[in-house]
Amino acid sequence: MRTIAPLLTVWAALLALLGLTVGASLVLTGTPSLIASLAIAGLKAALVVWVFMQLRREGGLMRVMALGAVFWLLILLGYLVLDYATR
Amino acid sequence: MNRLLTFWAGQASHHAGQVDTLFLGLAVLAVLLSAPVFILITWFAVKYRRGKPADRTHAVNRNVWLEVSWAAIPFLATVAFYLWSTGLFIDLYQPPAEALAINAVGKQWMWKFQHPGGQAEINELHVPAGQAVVVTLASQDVIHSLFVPALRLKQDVVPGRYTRLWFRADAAGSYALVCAQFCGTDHAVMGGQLVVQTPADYARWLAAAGTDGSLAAQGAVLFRQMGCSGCHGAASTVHAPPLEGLYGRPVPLANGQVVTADDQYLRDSILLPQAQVAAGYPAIMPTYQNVLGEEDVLKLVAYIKSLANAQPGGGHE
Amino acid sequence: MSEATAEVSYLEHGHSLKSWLLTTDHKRIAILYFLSITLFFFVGGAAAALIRIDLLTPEADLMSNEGYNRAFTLHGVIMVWFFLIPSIPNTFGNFLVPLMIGARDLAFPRLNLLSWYIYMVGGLFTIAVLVLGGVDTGWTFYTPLSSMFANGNVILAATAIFVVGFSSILTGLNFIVTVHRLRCPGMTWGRLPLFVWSIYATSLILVLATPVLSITLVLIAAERLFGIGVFNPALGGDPLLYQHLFWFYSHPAVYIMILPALGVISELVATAARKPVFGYRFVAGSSIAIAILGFLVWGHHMFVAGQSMYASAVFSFLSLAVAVPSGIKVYNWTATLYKGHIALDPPFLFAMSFIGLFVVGGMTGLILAMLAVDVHVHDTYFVVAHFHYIMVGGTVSAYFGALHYWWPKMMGRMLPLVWGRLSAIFIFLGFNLTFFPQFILGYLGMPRRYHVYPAEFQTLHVLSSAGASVLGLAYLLPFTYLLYSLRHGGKAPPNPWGATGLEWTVPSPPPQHNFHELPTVDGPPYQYPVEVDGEREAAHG
Amino acid sequence: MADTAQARQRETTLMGMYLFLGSEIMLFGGLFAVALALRLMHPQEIVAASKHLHYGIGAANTVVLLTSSLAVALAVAAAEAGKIKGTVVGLQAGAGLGIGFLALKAVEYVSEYHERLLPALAPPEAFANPAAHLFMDLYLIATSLHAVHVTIGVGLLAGLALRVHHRSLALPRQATGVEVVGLYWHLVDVIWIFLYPVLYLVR
Repeated sequence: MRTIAPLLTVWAALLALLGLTVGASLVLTGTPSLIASLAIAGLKAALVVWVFMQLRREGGLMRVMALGAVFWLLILLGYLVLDYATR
Repeated sequence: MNRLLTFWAGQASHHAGQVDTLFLGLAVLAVLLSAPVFILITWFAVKYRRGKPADRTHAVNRNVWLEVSWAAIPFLATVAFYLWSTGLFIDLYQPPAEALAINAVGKQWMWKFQHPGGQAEINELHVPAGQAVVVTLASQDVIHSLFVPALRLKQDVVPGRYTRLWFRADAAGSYALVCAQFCGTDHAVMGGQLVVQTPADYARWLAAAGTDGSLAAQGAVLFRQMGCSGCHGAASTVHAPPLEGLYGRPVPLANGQVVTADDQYLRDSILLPQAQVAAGYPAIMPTYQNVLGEEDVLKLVAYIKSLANAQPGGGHE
Repeated sequence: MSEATAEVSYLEHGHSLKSWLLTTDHKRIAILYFLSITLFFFVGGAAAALIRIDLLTPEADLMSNEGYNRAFTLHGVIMVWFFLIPSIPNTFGNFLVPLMIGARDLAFPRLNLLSWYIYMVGGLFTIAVLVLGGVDTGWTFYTPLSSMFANGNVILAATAIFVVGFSSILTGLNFIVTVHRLRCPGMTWGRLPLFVWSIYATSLILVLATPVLSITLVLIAAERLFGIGVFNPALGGDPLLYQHLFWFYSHPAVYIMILPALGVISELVATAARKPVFGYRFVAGSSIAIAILGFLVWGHHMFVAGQSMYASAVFSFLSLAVAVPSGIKVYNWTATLYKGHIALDPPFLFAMSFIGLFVVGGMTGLILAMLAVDVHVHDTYFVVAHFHYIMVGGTVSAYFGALHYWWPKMMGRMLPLVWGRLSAIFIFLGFNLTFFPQFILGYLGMPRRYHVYPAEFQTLHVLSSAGASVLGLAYLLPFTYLLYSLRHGGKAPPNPWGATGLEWTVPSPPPQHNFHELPTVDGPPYQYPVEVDGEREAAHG
Repeated sequence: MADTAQARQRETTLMGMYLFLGSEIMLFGGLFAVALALRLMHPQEIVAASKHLHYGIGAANTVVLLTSSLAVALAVAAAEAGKIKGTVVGLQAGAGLGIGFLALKAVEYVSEYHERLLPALAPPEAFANPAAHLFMDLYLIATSLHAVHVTIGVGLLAGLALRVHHRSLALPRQATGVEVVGLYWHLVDVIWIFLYPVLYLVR
C-alpha cells in the first residue's frame, strides 16, 4: 500500500489538473491562457516524471540525463522567439 | 584578369571599401593569432626532436593563467572586430528615405527588375551613380539570392515575403550580378550585370527604354483589368475597403490586431486575402495566387502606394 | 576461461562470415564500420572527382547542369552522413572507448550491432538514390526547392538520412552510458583519455540534435507527399523555419564531425612528444564547452537569409565565443610540444597537418562569423574552402592520423613508416593546393554550386583541380600500403609507439574480451616516460 | 554480490532509456518549435483554428492516457514486489487503455474528415485561412506521430505482459524490463500532456 497510495494520489491530482486546464481555457484568452495551460502541463509532466517514472528515487546524474533534453529544447524555442519576435 | 578585378571584385561603393578594410584587418588578426602556432610547432618539432640533445628540464604540464590569457586575449580582440562589423551590418538595414525604389523578382532562372518609371529589364539592372537605391526583392518560386560582389552585398530572396537590399554605387561601370542561393537546374547561369551610370546617362537610358507608363500607372491598368476596381473602386456597390490613403496607415483587422499597411501587407492581401481580413469587411476577396505573378503584384502595390495621399472615395484619376 | 583462449585475438576468434555479421564485439563492429565507411568515402570521393574535372573549364562539358547538381548533392549527402559523422566515432570510438576505459565492451553490445545494421540500411537507401538518378537539392534540402520544385529522389534521400540518424542516436547513447558505467576501478573522470572526453561530448550532440533533423525530414517528406506544408510560403508557411530546424541540427553536426578529431589529435600529440597534454583539464573541458556552445550558434548560417537583424547580431557574437575552446586546444597542443621528445612518425605528421589546416579553417570561420564580411562571402567558395579546411583538412587528416596510429593495435601489423610519412606530406600539399585557391575565388565573388563560371576564374579552378588530383592519389596511397602491411608488415608489439593508455597494455590485436583481468588505474593519464623495451626499434624494422 | 550486479545493470539500462527518451523529447521538440513559430506568426488564426478541434475528445483521451500511465506505474510496483499477476493485469490494463486511446483518436479523425478539417484529405479551400491550414497540418503530423508512439507502446506492453505471464521474464529479478517499458509509456503520456493544450486549448 505504501507504494500504491502515492500513485493513486498523483493520478487523482493529474485528473484534477486536467479539469483545471480545460476550465482555464474556457475563461482565459491570449497570453494568460498560454501561460496557464503551459504551467499546468508542466506541473502534470513533473508529477508523471517524478512519481510515475520514479525519478524521485534516482540520483542526481540520472535526473540530469532525464531532463537535459528539456534544456536543449528551450535553446531551440528561445532562439525562435528571438527571431520571430524581432523580424 | 583585369575584368576579374573590376567586374567581379571592383569596389563599386563606399561600403565595399569598408568591407575590404574590415576583411584585411581580420586577415591580419588571423595571422597574428595563428602565426605563433605555426612557428612554435615547427620550431619545437625541430628543436625537441626525439634523440636530439636539448634542455628539457622544468617542463610544465599546466599553467592556468597562461591558458586563461590565451583564451581571453584573442576573444577580446575579436570582440572589437565584432563591434566594427556589426555596425556595418546594421547600416544595411537602414536605407535612406530618399532612396530610389527598384523592384526585383527572382524566378527560375532569371532576374527581372522594375524601375519606378515603369521601365523593366531582365538580368540587367541600371542604376545611377551616387544615389541610394533600395531594391525590394520578391521570389516567384524558390529561394534565390541577389549577389553583387563589387558591392560586397547579397540578400536572399524568400518566396512569400519581401526582403530589401540597399546600396549607393559610386563608380560607374558594369559589375557582375548573380544568384548565390542554389535554386535548381540552371542556378549557375542565373545572372547578369549591374550597370552603374552617371545620373545623366541613367536619365538617357530611362528615356530610351520603352515603357507603358510608370509602374503605378501599369498597376492602375492591372487594377481595372483584373477586376479589382469592381469592388475597391469608388463606384462599387460591394462592401470592400477603399485603398486611397491606405498605404503606411494602421489597419484594424477582424481578429482585433492592428497592422501597418506596408508592402508586405498589401502583397499578402492580394495573394493570401484570408490571412489578414480588415475589420468591418466580409472576407469575400478571392485569392490571386495563381492569377498574378510577383511582378504584377509589385505593380499593384506601386499603384496602391501612389494612392497613399489620396482621399477615400475621392477621384484619384 | 583458460589461458589459451584468452590469448586468441579478436580477429582470430571465428572466421566465418556469420561470426562477423552477428558479432557483438565492439572491435569487430568497428571493423565493419571501417569497411563500410571506406566504401562510402570512395563513392563520395568519386563524386568530388567528377565535380573537380568538370570545373577545369568554364563551360559545361562533362556534365549537364542537372548532372552537376546531382553530383554535388550526392557528394555532400554521402560525405556528411555516411562518412564524416560516423567516421571517427563509429570506427575508432567503437574500437577504443572500451579499451581506453578498461571495459570488456560497450554498455549495450547488441544495440551497437543494431546501429551498424541501421547504418547499412540507410546506406542502401543512399545507393538506391544514386542508382535511380540522384537528387538535386544540395545536401541542405532548402525548402521550397526540395519540397515543391526539385524533381530528384528527395523522399528517398530524406529516408536514407532519417534512417542513418537512428544509427547516430543509438551509437551516441551507447557511448554515453559506457563512459558513465563501465570505467574500470580507478578510472576517474579526471583520468579519462582526452579521446574519450571528445567522444563523450560528441555523443551528447548525437543524441540531442539528430532527432530534430529526423522530424524536419519527416515534414519535408509530408510536404512532398501530401501537401502538408508548414514550410510552404504559398500556404503562408515559412521557409526560414526549415532553415532554423535544419541548422539546429546541422551546425552541431559540424562539431560531431570535428570533436572526435580534436580528441584524436590530443592523443597523437601526447604520444609524439612523450609528454602529458598541457592543461589536461582545459582540453577536456573545452570539448564539453564546444558541445554546448555548438548549439547556440546555428543562426550564423542565416545572416542573409532574412532572419531578424537582432538574431543575427546575437548569433554572430556567440559564434566568436565558440572559437575560444577551439583556440584553447590548439594553443595547448603547441605548449605540449615544448620540451618534449618529438618523433616525426606518420601519426604526428598527420597531427601537425591537422593543426595547421584546422587553424586556417578556424580563423576563416572567425572571419565568416563577422556579419558584414559574411554578407559578402556567404554562399561563395570562401565558405566552401572554410568548411573543407575543417572537415577534410581537419577531420579526414585526423582520421588518417588515427588510422596510422592505431593500425598496429587493430590489425597487429606494423605499417611502413616511410610511406606513411610520404602520404601525410602529399595529403597536406594536395589539400592546400585544392582548397586555398578557393578562398581567393570566394572573396572575388565566385558563388558555390556553380557549374559554369566566368572565364576569369579558370586559372584558380585549374589550380584547385590539379590539387584535387594530388589529393585523390594521396588518399589512395595509404590504402595500398595498409593492405600490403596486413600480409607483409612486421608483427606489432603491444605498445609500438611507447604510448600511455590502457589500449597499449593489451596485445596487438587485442584478445576477444580485451582484458584478461580488468585493469586498475592508479594515476593521472599521460604519465610519461613509458618503458618501451626497444619495441620502437622493432617497429622500424 | 548478485544484488549489486543487478542494481548496476538496472542503472545502466535506465540510463540508456532516459537518453533515448531525451532524443524522443527532441524529436517532438521539433514539432513544438513549429507550433511556437506558427503561433508567433499567426496568433489569432491559430486560436480560431484550435477552436475547431474536439477538445472534449482530447480531454477524454487525456483521462484514458493518464489512467493507463497509472496502470503501468502499478504494474512496475507489482513487478518490483515480484507479484506476477498484478504485473500482468497492470500491463494489460495499460495496453488496453492505449488501444482505447487509439480508438478515440480514430473516431476523432473520422469526424474531422467529415468536417473537412484534415489536410491532405480536404482541399486547401476548405480551410478558413492559410494559417488554419498550417495549424491543421501540424495537428495531423503531431497527433499521428504520437499515435505511432502509442501503437509501439501498446505492442511493448502487450508483449511484456505475455512474457511475464509465461514466466520468460523472471520477477522481481528482471523487473527492470518492466520499468524500462514503463518509462517509455510515461513519456508518451508526457508528450500528450503537452500536445493537448498546445493543439486543443489555444485561446
